[in-house]
Amino acid sequence: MTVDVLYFAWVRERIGLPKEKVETDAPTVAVLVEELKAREDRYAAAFADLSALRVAVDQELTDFDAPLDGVREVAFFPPMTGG
Amino acid sequence: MTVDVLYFAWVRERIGLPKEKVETDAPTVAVLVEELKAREDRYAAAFADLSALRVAVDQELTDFDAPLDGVREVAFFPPMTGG
Amino acid sequence: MAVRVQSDSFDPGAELTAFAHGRRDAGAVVTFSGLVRDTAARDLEAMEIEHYPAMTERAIAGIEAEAVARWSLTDSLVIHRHGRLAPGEIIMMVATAAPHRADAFAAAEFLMDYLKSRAPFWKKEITRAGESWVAAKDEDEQALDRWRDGA
Amino acid sequence: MAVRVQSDSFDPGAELTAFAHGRRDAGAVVTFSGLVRDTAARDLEAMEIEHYPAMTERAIAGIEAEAVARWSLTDSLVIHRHGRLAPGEIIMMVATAAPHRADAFAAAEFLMDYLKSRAPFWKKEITRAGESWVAAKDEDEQALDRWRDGA
Repeated sequence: MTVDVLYFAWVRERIGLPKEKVETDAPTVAVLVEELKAREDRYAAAFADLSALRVAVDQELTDFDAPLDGVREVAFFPPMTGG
Repeated sequence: MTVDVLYFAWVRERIGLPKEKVETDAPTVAVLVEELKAREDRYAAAFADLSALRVAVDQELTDFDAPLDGVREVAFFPPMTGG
Repeated sequence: MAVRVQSDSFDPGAELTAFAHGRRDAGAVVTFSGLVRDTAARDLEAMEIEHYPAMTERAIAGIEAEAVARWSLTDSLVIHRHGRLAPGEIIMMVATAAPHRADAFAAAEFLMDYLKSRAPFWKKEITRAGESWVAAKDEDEQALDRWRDGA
Repeated sequence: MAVRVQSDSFDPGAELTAFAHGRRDAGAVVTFSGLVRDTAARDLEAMEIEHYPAMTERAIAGIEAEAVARWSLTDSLVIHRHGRLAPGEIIMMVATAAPHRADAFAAAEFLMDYLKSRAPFWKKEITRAGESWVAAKDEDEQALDRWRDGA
């Protein structure tokens, strides 16, 4: 399946783009992360410490165990600093 | 000595005036209250339940044991309802 | 730090605009505005607020000084009206400015709790059914307890 | 209940005036305004706020709905800006209206705590010395704990 993958803040800067389409059969976010890390060093660097990252699936905050079945959009970003 | 005695809210309404000069040698607020209660029924009614009253001496909140020596102004009123 | 006690109305929004203007040192501004609330029976005609002029400003300034001593505040403001007010009218306002939001919130709540029970104001409700003095609430007195051991 | 996410500036005072206007049912209105605070070195040139447009309004509306469910609120408002802001500029604002002050204060603090850590915004400080993303604070995450067991 094809998933829109979005990056924000320093994750976006480290990977070097805000958004890309990714072809994947990963069953969970965690497996998708492993596929991305295997691509290039900049991905490996961005995802080196998952405890420093948050993930949203279809615009809902979730965790790295979340299933990807039927999902259209996955976003990775650092802890939020609103307010 | 002569003391200005002020009344606020329902204490003022019950006694029927906002302010009066009182000649007293009472050593404390509590003794002054006893002198006032002995004057007339409206004073006795206003001061019947001291737990429902507050007192300020020279514009500072205090309690009924406060001494009156050198005091210029004593005010009696119900618990405050500001804000 | 400022205190204003007045019978004239005021616009809490205009006060907030002025209070927040040009602050580079305070990330957080909290305001509380108290409005005349209608009775449950929706028959309030007016609220009359009596105060003790010789004591009021000094009592409020004392409460403000304690807030400034307890929290890291950049500024604070208290405005309180007296006289006859219609339902929906502004009664009073508190504003606090601080580098951090926890201080701004805590100081505003502290000011409100002390103004409720320690500033010399008394409210009377005038309804079609008659007049009655607003009774002090036990919960307002209890609200002061939380500030007694350092917040 | 209203949510606005925008790059345009706004006047928190004008918002408070409009929010408080004509309320006979709410005695208490609380606002929080967040301003761009200068750095300790006083060299901040700008703050840039990035957000996740598809998610932002929905996330904030969800937080607001939870506040309305938990406290007795008459109304609430959240405005949050994104883009490039100068020191002293308004970043965001929360307003709550309630019959009683405890509800208005608690709901405003709850909204702030959740917006800080759960709304998809990221702040970057641009100083003469360079750029850096603002790190999330442990204390902001801990602030959420107090709402977990019923306030």
